[in-house]
Amino acid sequence: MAEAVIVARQFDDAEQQRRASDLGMWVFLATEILFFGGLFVAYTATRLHDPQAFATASRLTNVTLGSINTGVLLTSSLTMALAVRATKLGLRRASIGFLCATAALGIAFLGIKFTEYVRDWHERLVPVLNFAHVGPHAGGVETFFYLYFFTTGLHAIHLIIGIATVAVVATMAARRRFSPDYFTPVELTGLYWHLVDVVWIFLYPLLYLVART
Amino acid sequence: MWSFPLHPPADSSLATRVDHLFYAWLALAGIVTFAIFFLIVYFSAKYRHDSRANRAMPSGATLRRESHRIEIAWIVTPLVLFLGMGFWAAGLYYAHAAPPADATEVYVVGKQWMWKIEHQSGQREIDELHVPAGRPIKLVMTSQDVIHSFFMPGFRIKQDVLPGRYTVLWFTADHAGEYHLFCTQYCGTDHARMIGRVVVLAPAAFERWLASGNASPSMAEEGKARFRQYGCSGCHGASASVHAPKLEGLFGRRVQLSDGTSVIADERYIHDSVMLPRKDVVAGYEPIMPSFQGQIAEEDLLEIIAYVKSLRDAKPGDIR
Amino acid sequence: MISHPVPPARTYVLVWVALLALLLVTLGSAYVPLGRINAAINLAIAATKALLVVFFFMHLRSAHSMLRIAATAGFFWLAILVGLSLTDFAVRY
Amino acid sequence: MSSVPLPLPRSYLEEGFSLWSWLATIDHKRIAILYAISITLFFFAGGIAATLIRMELITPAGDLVSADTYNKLFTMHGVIMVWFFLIPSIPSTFGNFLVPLMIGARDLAFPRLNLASWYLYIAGGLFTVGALVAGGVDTGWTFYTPYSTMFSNTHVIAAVCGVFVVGFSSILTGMNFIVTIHKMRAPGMTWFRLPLFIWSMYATSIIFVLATPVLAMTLFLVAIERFAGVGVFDPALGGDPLLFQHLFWFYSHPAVYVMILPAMGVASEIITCYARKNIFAYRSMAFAVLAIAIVGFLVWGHHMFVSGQSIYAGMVFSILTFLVAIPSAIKVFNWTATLYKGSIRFDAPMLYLLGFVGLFTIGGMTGLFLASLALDVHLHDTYFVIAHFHYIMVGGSVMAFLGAVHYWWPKITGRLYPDRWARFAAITVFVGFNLTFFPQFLLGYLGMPRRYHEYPPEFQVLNVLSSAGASVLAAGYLLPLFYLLWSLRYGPRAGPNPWRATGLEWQTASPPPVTNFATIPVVTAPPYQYSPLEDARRG
Repeated sequence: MAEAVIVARQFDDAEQQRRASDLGMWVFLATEILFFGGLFVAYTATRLHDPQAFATASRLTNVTLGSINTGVLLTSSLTMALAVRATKLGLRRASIGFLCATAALGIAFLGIKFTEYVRDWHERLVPVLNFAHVGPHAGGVETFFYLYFFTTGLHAIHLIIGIATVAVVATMAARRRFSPDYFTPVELTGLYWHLVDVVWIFLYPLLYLVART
Repeated sequence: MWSFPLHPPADSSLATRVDHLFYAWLALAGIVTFAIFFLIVYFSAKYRHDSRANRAMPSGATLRRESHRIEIAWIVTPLVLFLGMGFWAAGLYYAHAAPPADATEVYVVGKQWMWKIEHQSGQREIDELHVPAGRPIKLVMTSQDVIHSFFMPGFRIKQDVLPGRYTVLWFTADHAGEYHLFCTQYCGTDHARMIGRVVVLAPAAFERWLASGNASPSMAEEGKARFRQYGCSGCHGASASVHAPKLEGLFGRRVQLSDGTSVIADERYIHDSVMLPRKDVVAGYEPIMPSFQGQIAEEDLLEIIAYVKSLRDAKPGDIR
Repeated sequence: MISHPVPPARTYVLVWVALLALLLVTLGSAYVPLGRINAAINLAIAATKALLVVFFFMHLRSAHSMLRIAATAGFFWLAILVGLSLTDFAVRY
Repeated sequence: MSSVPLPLPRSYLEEGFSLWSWLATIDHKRIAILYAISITLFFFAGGIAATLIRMELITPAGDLVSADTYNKLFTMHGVIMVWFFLIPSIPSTFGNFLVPLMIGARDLAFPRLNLASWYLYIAGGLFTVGALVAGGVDTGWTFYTPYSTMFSNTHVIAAVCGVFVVGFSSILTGMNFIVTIHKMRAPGMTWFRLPLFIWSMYATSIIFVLATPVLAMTLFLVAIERFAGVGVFDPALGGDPLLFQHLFWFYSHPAVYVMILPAMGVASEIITCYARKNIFAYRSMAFAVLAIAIVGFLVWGHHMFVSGQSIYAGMVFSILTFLVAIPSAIKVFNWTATLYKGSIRFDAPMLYLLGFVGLFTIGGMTGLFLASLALDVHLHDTYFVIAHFHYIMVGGSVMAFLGAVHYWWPKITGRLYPDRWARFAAITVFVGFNLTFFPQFLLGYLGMPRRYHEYPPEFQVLNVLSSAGASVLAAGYLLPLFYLLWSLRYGPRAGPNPWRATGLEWQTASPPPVTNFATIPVVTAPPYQYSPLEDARRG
């Protein structure tokens, strides 16, 4: 038997508590959108300012790894959605399995991303530390790579938090903490995970596909 | 005794028109504010809790209808009035946005914490701007370091002065006189000392003033010297062996770039070509020009730009 | 207790297939020289993918209207930020 | 299942007396007190900076402090007053205390998050105080690039970190309020039965949640640009300083409404209570706060009319700015109309709030001067702007804050303060405020730029007037500190409802019990059940 739902003292019942948590999460996600939004505006302005540099720089990113990584992350969203579904249906083993798959895909994403960073390092594309690109738009290329490392880095930090949360939730699932009546932590983790995915969905064309022709 | 002026001395037709706008706002805002203050005081006195005023209100439906009418009235009336004033102000701003074609150009460089000004004739001044009365003056301004702002309260105008960009401010002074010049964008320690004078002279007196300075070469001539000093002529001169774009007749022309786009060769283009030469490469040329970022002062660059401008009607080979 | 409707697993898989297909389309289109249209296509596809994730994986399609408003607000305010700053950037550069 | 203990008659103040019982509390009322103490400390820290600024400006020469010290003083004044006093002032204290009480809830939706937001506030405060102790910051509260990223030699990164952290405190508070107002209302408490203070908290929270993250990102970018020398704001690095200004004002203009919307909420509560009359046009008052919060996001470019942004952007932002003036005007008209046929008493809170309406009107009207393009070209960055926003933020927000302190003091502490002293303080603040800031409008039109350590001698008379007024204002601010603290011990006990007000918060004990209500109230009527006729009959 799953444990009884614990209702905090400020709430009337479990339903009110669940709805409050859902809304809280969505409001938090709106905040996240605006947080990354500031970065997108910086990107847009800088790109309009020096479009040629962004085209040049984007060609220097590794589109193969970037595209594979996008596929990995999209797949992790699928497993996350399935994990939430399994939890709601009370399928504990399936739920744990999908959560672990999600975390594994997240780690795979980070691994590929790390490989990319290493390549960028060898190609001397890391601003400040070893940037040595020469060419007609070197300054703008450096700015692009600054934004590239900043946005992907910030995204990676979000993903690491996501992986840690998924691990915690998976442990909770293993300890039979969830039931068809109580699955809020899984659901909220899922929402967060998908939003991190959505951020990447926009980053991918803006960083890798600026001018491939 | 001192006198209390409400506005600084006005010395341009724009200044007078801005003052009119100000007084119109003062009147409108004054009426609205006074009406509200009056009502607050009047109601407060009349409906004190111990007064015997009539407090009976109309019945529900009447009250609702009445208050809807009142509400619509005080939404629509201020909206129309405020927007009207807004369009007036925007119109005045827009009309004054573009300088007239025949304006005399004066170059301004802001740096922590002084204004360096150079006239086309080569006359230089610091923290002072001498201009003739009755002639439109166009200030082409840039900054060597942080953002400054060129504020002349006597003419009711200011404009931020940005690094890496040229901004423009223009005015026509009506009468001879002296006016304040302030930096209004906070720029560091001596921000408050980045002030000076605008001296408006009668045209004849202005000519005398221009002539009185130790006979300096014109800005374009100075620019020519800088052009040599910084080694520009080595590549862009007539006898150069390096394949570099010719600058004769360049200014104001449309230039095709290597990436297929084109730009008008204005001050900003020349500035960027010197500071960020790899940004806009002319079609048919190799990106071999070194950057002069950090090696050339903004005021020297302005002289070089003046020189390139003076070559507007020159023929290839005129640069020696 | 209110029952929580659970979509079939097939829906999720179909959405996932659509996402991967869109990924391939956006990648492929990037190699077709279309000038400025390329960027527009990329962004349109990214927006479509994001909508798929938000609607199906995040269940916004069947969510309480308040949650939809919260989600819309985030994107709407981002549009304000981008749109009004473009009144400057798009004209000035 | 749920096990809510029966509420004890003990008040929230008697729940525990140890320091730990305060520092680890998750009771919204205690967290409100923690905030109240912290923002008061910051208010006086910012006030000391203001005092030194006004003393320096008595003479045209820069003779009291050095130019660098002066620059650090106005930066400290701005940073502290904006982020550590004004923005959290009413929401974090009265919002925290009153939101659950006014809607009939036991607490906010996320009490732990609420405590976390106070700790974030303190952490941000420590960073900032650290930057000040270590030598100060001289960028101005606006942190304009490239001065802040390249040229300033002061502790910009620490200050920026402080503001970054305190931003997350705002975000958490905003999330908490939004969820609480949506999900925790008592039975029968429909949206149009909410007190207008709750509406204003809701509108404020929208701004917290949607604007603050942009500021956080912007300051993050500034810190990196300063630290690593690569970035998007400095033209020398290929960036654009106007990008910073756009991002900064996208937050900072709505942040101005964060400061004024809660004050508007307070005004609606207090004016109705002391006029014994229901608010005029409740619905348009509610929609007006939402309109201000939303349209307030569309006008940030009016801070940049002379910055070098495109003239088209300038015109778009100017016209949009006039639109946001309308809901503010509606509110002022409606408060005035509320007085009509009321039964008005002039207790201290009412005096503060009538002062608020007057000063806010002047501040708002002068804001329209600044929204007018051609006029702003002259007025931008002069003392006219300083006077304008102090009328809004000090004349408006701080007056309303003090009014709220007096109005809810008996509810929070269970004690009454000496009203005669309070009225005297209210009048002193009003007079002192006008003496301080009205001359600055004149200075501004005459052309005196802001952030000037020295100035031409012709501006001295008005500056001396302003500084003299500041001393009156300072006295007005210090007075309540004494009689309010006095009342904690010697003030007579207040009943549950000393003002005969009609909000839910007045239906429980003063101070309220830990769970706020013995039983959750059921709401059957709109707010503001006042009857001036009946009141006048009582005499």
